[in-house]
Amino acid sequence: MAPMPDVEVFAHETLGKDLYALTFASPIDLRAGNYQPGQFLHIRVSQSFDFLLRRPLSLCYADVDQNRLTVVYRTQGAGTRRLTACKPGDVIDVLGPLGQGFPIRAQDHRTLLIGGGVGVPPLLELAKQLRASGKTVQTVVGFQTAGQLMLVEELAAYGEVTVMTDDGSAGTRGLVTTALTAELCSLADRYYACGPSPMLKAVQQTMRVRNVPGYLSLEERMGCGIGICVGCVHAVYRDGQLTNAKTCREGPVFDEREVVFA
Amino acid sequence: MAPMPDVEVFAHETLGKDLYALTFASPIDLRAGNYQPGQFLHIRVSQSFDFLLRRPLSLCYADVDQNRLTVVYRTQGAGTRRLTACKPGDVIDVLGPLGQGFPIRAQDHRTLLIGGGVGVPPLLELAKQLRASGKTVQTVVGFQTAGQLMLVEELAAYGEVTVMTDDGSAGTRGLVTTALTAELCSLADRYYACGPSPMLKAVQQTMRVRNVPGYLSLEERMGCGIGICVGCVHAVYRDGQLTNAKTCREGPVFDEREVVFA
Amino acid sequence: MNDPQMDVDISVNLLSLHLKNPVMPASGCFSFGKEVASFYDLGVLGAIVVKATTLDERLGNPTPRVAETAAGMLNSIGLQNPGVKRVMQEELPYLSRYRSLPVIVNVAGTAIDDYVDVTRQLSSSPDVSAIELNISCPNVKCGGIQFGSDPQMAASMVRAIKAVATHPVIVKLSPNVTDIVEMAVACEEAGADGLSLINTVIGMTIDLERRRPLLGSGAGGLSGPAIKPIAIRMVYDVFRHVSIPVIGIGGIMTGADVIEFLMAGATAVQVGTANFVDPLACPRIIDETREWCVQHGVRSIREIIGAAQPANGG
Amino acid sequence: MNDPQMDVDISVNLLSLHLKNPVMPASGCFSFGKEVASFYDLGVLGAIVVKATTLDERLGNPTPRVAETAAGMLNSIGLQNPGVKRVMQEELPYLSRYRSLPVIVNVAGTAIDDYVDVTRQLSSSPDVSAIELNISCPNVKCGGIQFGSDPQMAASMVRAIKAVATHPVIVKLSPNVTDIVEMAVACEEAGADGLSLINTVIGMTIDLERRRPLLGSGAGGLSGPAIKPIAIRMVYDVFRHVSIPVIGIGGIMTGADVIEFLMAGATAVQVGTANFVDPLACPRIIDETREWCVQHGVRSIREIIGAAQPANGG
Ligand SMILES: Cc1cc2nc3c(=O)[nH]c(=O)nc-3n(C[C@H](O)[C@H](O)[C@H](O)COP(=O)(O)OP(=O)(O)OC[C@H]3O[C@@H](n4cnc5c(N)ncnc54)[C@H](O)[C@@H]3O)c2cc1C
Ligand SMILES: Cc1cc2nc3c(=O)[nH]c(=O)nc-3n(C[C@H](O)[C@H](O)[C@H](O)COP(=O)(O)OP(=O)(O)OC[C@H]3O[C@@H](n4cnc5c(N)ncnc54)[C@H](O)[C@@H]3O)c2cc1C
Ligand SMILES: Cc1cc2nc3c(=O)[nH]c(=O)nc-3n(C[C@H](O)[C@H](O)[C@H](O)COP(=O)(O)O)c2cc1C
Ligand SMILES: Cc1cc2nc3c(=O)[nH]c(=O)nc-3n(C[C@H](O)[C@H](O)[C@H](O)COP(=O)(O)O)c2cc1C
Ligand code: FES
Ligand code: FES
Repeated sequence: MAPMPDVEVFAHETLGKDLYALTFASPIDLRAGNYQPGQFLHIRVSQSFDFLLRRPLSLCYADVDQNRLTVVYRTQGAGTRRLTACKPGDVIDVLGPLGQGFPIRAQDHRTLLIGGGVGVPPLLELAKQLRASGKTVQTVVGFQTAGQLMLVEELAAYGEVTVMTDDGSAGTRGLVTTALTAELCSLADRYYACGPSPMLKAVQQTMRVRNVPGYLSLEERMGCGIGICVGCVHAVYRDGQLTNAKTCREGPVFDEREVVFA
Repeated sequence: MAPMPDVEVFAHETLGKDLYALTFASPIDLRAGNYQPGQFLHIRVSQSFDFLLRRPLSLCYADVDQNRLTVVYRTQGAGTRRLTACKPGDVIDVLGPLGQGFPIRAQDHRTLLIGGGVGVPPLLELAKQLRASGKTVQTVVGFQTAGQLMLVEELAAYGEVTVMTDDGSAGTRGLVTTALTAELCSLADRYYACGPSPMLKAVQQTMRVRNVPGYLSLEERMGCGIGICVGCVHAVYRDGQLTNAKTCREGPVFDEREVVFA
Repeated sequence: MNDPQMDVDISVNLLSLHLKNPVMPASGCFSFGKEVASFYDLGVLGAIVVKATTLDERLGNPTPRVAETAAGMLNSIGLQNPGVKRVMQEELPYLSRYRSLPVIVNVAGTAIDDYVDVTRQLSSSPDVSAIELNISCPNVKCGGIQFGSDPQMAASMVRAIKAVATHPVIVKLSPNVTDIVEMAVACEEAGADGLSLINTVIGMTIDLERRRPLLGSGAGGLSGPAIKPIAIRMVYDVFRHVSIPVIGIGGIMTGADVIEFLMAGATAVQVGTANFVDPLACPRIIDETREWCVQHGVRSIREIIGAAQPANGG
Repeated sequence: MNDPQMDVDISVNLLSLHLKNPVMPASGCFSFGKEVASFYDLGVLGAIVVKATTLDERLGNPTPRVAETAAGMLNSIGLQNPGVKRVMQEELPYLSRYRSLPVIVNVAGTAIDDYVDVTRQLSSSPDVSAIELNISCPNVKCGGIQFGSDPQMAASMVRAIKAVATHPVIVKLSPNVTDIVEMAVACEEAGADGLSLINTVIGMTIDLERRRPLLGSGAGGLSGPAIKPIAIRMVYDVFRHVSIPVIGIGGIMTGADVIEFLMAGATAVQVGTANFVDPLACPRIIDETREWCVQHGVRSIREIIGAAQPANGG
């Protein structure tokens, strides 16, 4: 049976320009443990028909003790701007956590996390859980410019973080792939990446050359978020065939080996 | 030039079941005096496209000193229900006062006010202004049932009030026209009526028999409220011809002599 | 009139089927049911209409396939589905566990032969209660829509399907036509057992930053509350010109919307986009529909079918 | 790219007219201008389109004539207007005080002869800049809409009007057709100087308490943000098939909406329902349109006309 989607907001912080952290009561009991980093929450930003569809935001941090979830988001269009209006005490309509998250593999020792832009938030819960299961965490994050940096300090609590910016205004100038040197990659048993498609495509190519297996979290426009509209598909190669997988239900995280980019 | 339609809410009181009084900064400077009882405010209940059209609510009370206006409304559908959510300090989008209100005629001495249901609110400002210009005010108001009574005490401050209810649960059982006896009407130089169309039609007939001139405030569904959509028309007989007048601009108040009911 | 304890009957008869209530999810807005089954017992539904099924597997259109618009959404899924064989093997048997749940299969294709072939295969299935002929999908080139906009072509399609179908055949009409009544009458005369309307309205939205249509395929189908007035008017007009039952579709979000379609003349309704907004939409809408009847002293919901028609004083 | 001081040119050329910006109020949504003139200087508008004008006075349809729907409204005004004589005597002269404001008169009727007669009378008026032929009003029985849904009839109407008109003739198309491109091409071939689209979409809403259609006349025309995707797609499709300019109409509420129509292929736009929501809508939308250009480094708005078309990389 479905959990009640109406949950209370506990905190709504401004992390930077156009950047917010929203913390609310978890729709599911987190102590039961059936959630994963890389899953997403599907949030109605308002009950108005002006925003008919929910917005997918990644689970960024799970506070199991308080049974609270945090998402971190950047305002993008009218919907995320509308979301900024909600205040502690308000009730919002949240489905999830939904989808397939990042698998944590027992045999791995050293992990490499790669994030770009609004793909960075899910890496925080991932880093936390990887560390908790005894693995080392190395993180590379990329942003357009210094003003868009997010969660760098928080991620640094779990391992070394390399920051890249397109314009060199913070960290090193360049794309995340610039940082994925043979040396850095030789230290990784597995990688986990989340970010815009062009970044993921470049990461997939680079890491195939570097011979490191990994997971990609894909970003597609969603209708339902629960697998019934077939809106959010991405091409995958599976059982010897090219097919379209629903990123909301079979993803958003996929084994990089099956993901096909145009 | 147009006044700024965004005004601050000062008070939003519950007067009874489904009955509210909303007080906000006047969009115009009331001291300039260019407003009349019987005019209406055209209010956006929300910026959402779910409520694209404004709602017309009568000017019920003008506080000239504080430059504030009050409307009194009963929740009817989704729009007025949405309006109940607004709180002191909120800013709402109000056009007006709009339309032609009740004329106050110098030669009159004794006035008779007749209101039904949500047609009662404009009578309050009217009664106040009539008294202020030295006329006597006699009021008859009708409601379906006791629970729907409104503004009776407030009206009583300006003259005697007769209450009628359809079910006899308050005042006298019967329609307002039951109270419009030859005796009562013989005391009136002019009448002013506001309420649903069937009531206005009956009042018009009765008062023609009683030979008292008067004004009717008509209620039609409005689009724009400013005379550009031609949605709100009512049949009038004018210059020897049947034509359709815009109730938002040429009304809502009309001389009863020209109003034609189907 | 307003007795909260009142027993109300919200069941309706549609073709040979008895529906415990008039509400079913619309095709393409519920997949084949499994996903939503984790949210509630599908047995509460009046019936279920599954995703459009074609002869062979289809991968559908390029992404983005969905976009939000004012009180609505655009989609250009393009009939992605695993093909009728796999639908019959992998999808439909799952639904047979819901004993009293009629299963309506939406059939789509490119040429008449495809449609006939799919219908013939479905005709042997014990898991199917009725066929919904989708001659109105705006999202496939040379797809069903040409049949959906020409009365003669629609009629030949219906005749060809009726010749092989063992189940009742409902024809789903497109609103993108000059004269919906003409289409409806042509389908009825050709033997259709029922009509469902409306499918989506063709629309487009442009991504101003990329300066191109937002959807990968350019145009798409508009659905949601925005199109409800269009759908109500079509149901209202078609009702007076046919004697087969009409299923109303378009923008239903609440029980009041269901009542509105029934008053316009629909015998039952389908709920599409609302399922995306709220996975629990259908059971909520069913409850609200029953509640409306209680509030209004309507003992049998069948009383209000067509109530707003002039012949009924509407 | 983003210099707030940048000088942008948002003027467009439409037919022989120079518009200082592409925004004009739509017919029937601005009356004849006087009422709105108390809110702002009408001189800021790109042009003005006045209410439909018929040969004789019309009282229009029974009330209620307007109803709210999700992100939209229905109307069934039914062409209430004082007739062409009084329009020319009492309404149009007022607008001549706005020197550089083109005045477009929307012409409606029942038979070709009416339309011709109205056009002939208007042709002698110094206060008219162009004629907008309304063959698409859904709100009058035997009204213009039959001409709006049959390409042959539309073409004969256009030819008859062009024979008497001394001003450019813009034909306003109805969206309630199977093939909008066919209609557009027929009008162009018959000599239309421009096209405006879309008029309202036929719709209905039912008053559940009274169990009858809410509008006095039953059905009405749907307008507002709800129909914008329908309008964008029609402008986009028509643009590629005609060489006369297209005026985009439907659901425009903001400057971004104007840009969307221009990218789809419109040379100018009309704003309807937004004027009812906010009497200051047009000047606000004009400001927002200019601001969008500044923000996006667009020096002349004419650059983006049709930018989302495939031929332009869209
Ligand atoms: C699985 C997943 C996880 C995500 N996690 C995060 C996160 O943690 N933090 C964050 O800031 N953003 C995240 N995003 C992106 C976020 O969903 C979009 O920025 C947001 O939906 C934009 O909504 P809007 O109303 O502001 O924009 P608008 O453009 O006004 O939205 C209109 C429609 O387009 C959709 N849309 C627009 N941009 C995107 C996009 N980039 N991806 C998917 N749908 C889009 C919206 O959901 C909505 O349906 C995630 C996206 C996906 C698919
Ligand atoms: C000149 C005038 C003055 C009014 N003054 C008052 C007042 O002082 N107090 C009060 O309680 N009510 C008043 N009304 C009625 C009030 O406008 C409606 O009750 C209100 O618009 C209903 O809106 P809704 O969203 O709740 O109802 P809905 O039915 O959801 O509204 C849908 C649409 O119908 C219109 N509508 C619905 N009912 C009416 C109605 N009875 N009259 C006009 N439009 C309607 C709405 O404005 C809206 O556009 C007045 C009406 C008019 C025309
Ligand atoms: C994402 C999506 C997919 C759809 N797929 C189909 C389909 O496969 N077959 C079909 O007949 N209709 C399909 N439709 C149309 C719906 O069944 C329905 O007719 C339409 O959405 C209007 O109803 P609504 O406003 O309740 O969504 C689809 C609609 C949507 C939004
Ligand atoms: C109340 C109302 C009256 C209208 N009257 C006319 C008219 O007289 N002539 C005409 O061609 N279009 C008329 N229209 C259609 C509009 O000009 C416009 O095409 C339509 O409303 C879509 O634009 P919008 O969504 O911006 O309102 C009318 C629309 C409304 C809402
Ligand atoms: S978003 Fe609907 S299937 Fe994935
Ligand atoms: S409400 Fe628009 S003219 Fe009166």
